[in-house]
Amino acid sequence: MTDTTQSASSSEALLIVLRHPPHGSSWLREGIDVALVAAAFGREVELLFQGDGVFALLEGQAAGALDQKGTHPQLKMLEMYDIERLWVSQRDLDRRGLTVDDLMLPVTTLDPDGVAALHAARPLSLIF
Amino acid sequence: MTDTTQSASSSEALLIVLRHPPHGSSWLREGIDVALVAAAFGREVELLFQGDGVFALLEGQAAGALDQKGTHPQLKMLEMYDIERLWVSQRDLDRRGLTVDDLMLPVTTLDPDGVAALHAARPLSLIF
Amino acid sequence: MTLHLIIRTPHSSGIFADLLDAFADGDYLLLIEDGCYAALPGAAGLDDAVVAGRIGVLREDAESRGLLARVAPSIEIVDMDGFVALTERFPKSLSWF
Amino acid sequence: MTLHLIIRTPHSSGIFADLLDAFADGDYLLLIEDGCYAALPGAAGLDDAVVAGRIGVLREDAESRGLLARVAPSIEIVDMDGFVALTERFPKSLSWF
Amino acid sequence: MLSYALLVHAAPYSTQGALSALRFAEAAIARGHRVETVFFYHDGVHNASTLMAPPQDEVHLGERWKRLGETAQTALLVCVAAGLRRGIVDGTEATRHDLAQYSVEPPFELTGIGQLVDAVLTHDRLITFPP
Amino acid sequence: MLSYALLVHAAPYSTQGALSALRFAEAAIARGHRVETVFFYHDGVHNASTLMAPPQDEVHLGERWKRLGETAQTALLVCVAAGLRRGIVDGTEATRHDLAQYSVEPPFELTGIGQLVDAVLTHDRLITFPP
Repeated sequence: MTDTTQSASSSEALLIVLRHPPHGSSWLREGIDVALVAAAFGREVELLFQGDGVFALLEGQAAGALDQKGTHPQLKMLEMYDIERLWVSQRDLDRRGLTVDDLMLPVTTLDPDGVAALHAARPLSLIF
Repeated sequence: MTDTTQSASSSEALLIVLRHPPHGSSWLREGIDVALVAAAFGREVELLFQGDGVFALLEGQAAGALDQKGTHPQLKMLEMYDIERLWVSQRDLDRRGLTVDDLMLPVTTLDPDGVAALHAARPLSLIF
Repeated sequence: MTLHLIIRTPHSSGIFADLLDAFADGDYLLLIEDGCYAALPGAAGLDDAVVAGRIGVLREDAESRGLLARVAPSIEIVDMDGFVALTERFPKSLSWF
Repeated sequence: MTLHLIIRTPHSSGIFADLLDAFADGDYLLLIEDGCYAALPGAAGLDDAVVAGRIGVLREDAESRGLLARVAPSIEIVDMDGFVALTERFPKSLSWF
Repeated sequence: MLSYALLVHAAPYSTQGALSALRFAEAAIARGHRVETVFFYHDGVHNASTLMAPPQDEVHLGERWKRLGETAQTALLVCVAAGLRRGIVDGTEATRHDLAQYSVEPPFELTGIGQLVDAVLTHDRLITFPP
Repeated sequence: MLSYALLVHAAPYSTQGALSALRFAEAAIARGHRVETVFFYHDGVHNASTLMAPPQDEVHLGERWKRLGETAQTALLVCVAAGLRRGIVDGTEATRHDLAQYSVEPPFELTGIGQLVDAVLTHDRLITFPP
């Protein structure tokens, strides 16, 4: 667990907080859509996976019945949009019995103080 | 606390389970609407207040801003529709720091075994 | 005998407590949609003693979420056809939300 | 400094844990809509140590729910004008749901 | 063979509930049951909108419901009280409320809550799909 | 004086969110601020429906939003991607998607997510109203 909150390159980065799991609702997709559009507009974007949002990163997801695409293909496009800073709450992984080895992308974990510091350090953020 | 599950007059009564608080969403109103219509059709109806649904009975509610009527006027009409059996989960009152003295209508409280027994005894029920 | 259905994660909601209060002998709990996350062995929310041996997870929903290989061994995996079969066996179903 | 808004009851949701993780020095929490139920003295959900003295409840929403006379003494009562004033004081707001 | 009623509270495209209901209906029919009634309540009424235009590569929920109604003779009932306030109106209600447009067409049908109570009482099974 | 953007995710009549947003807008204006933008996303897009017919003794959310747009020059922006799949379409989109009816009229305006990003970056405050 590394607290790299202070080293974020720009305090003006837009922080998108993702708190919902994939498939069950459109929140995750809609939050990622905002992140991708902001990045396409040239804004620096960071993602924080908190609460059930950590499930978005679970390795091994697939499309659902009736053409439900899921959000894992979107997440694999993040790098193409230069969204490379992915923060994950370590406590929320712990609460769900998961570790970073269960996740599909490299992330930086934060302890609760790190989560609070990240929220406090970003003037612009949206929760989905 | 009285477990009167066995004494309910008809096992064919329709049990409407109310689990949502007033004002914040339309669930409570929509559930009570179903109860009132079923009663108007001559069906015996019972209500079970479980979870945050116990807040529906809190004494002292009022209309909200912007013409929000709330659900307490509806609850006061229950008797007129011959809906007289109101069950409340004692544990859910406890969890919220409430007692029956905080409630606006006379109710029968149930312990968790009583809640399970009531659910099991009613073949027809809907949760709102 | 009641078939209980739950669609929310155990961490996001207080429904699990209410569901367990209402769970009677002979009942069955099927985890669907985001309820599937309760099938993870490390997940909070379900008191094993109450529902032990009477809990299943919907295959398609678990699979799309990457959960299929992670489901706790005590939990049955049920496909859509099995979901319908459960509603045949249990005359009543309750969806908690 | 962030103004946190919460609209759900502490019993129905796991949001309170996430909100408390994100709560920093100098932040403020305003309970609105069904979040007002967290203002009951007996309510679970809020770790007083973290938010003590930095928590308010929206008057109109508490009043319509019958909560006004029951609000815990440590919680400020804030009207709509006060809500707007809080957004003036805190440059950032986060709504948890 | 059993007769089923489905109660759909879930809005289209916001949560998985409508998809689950459709999948359940198809699986029940495949096992030889009848899905006689789908009752749309709460935000579920939005499933009845004839105005959905989802992307080509996503399921068209309105079309899928309509197909179910046509192929399985399932009644697609929409709570009129829940629908009217949310902008779910058929031609008749639009005229009555002086609206220039409408959003509901057959096989969807605006009805009262009484039809839900009736479905609960007369069908062998009721399955609810929440948001 | 500050400029505000409101982000509304809440569907009309299902949760209190839209009412809270309206009350906040009115209180902010009463304190001398400008509410420049309301962006409707997720199920919040249903607030833009011109087809609502609520009971006479309940607030008419569509009318209230419209009045806000007219009296406070607030831009009422509806996410087009979220709207189209949910049956929230204006005349132009209806024609493009071969729909015989439509559900959105000015002052509501269908726009892209870029406008939300723009609102976040250019307004002094963003307040979100969830469902």
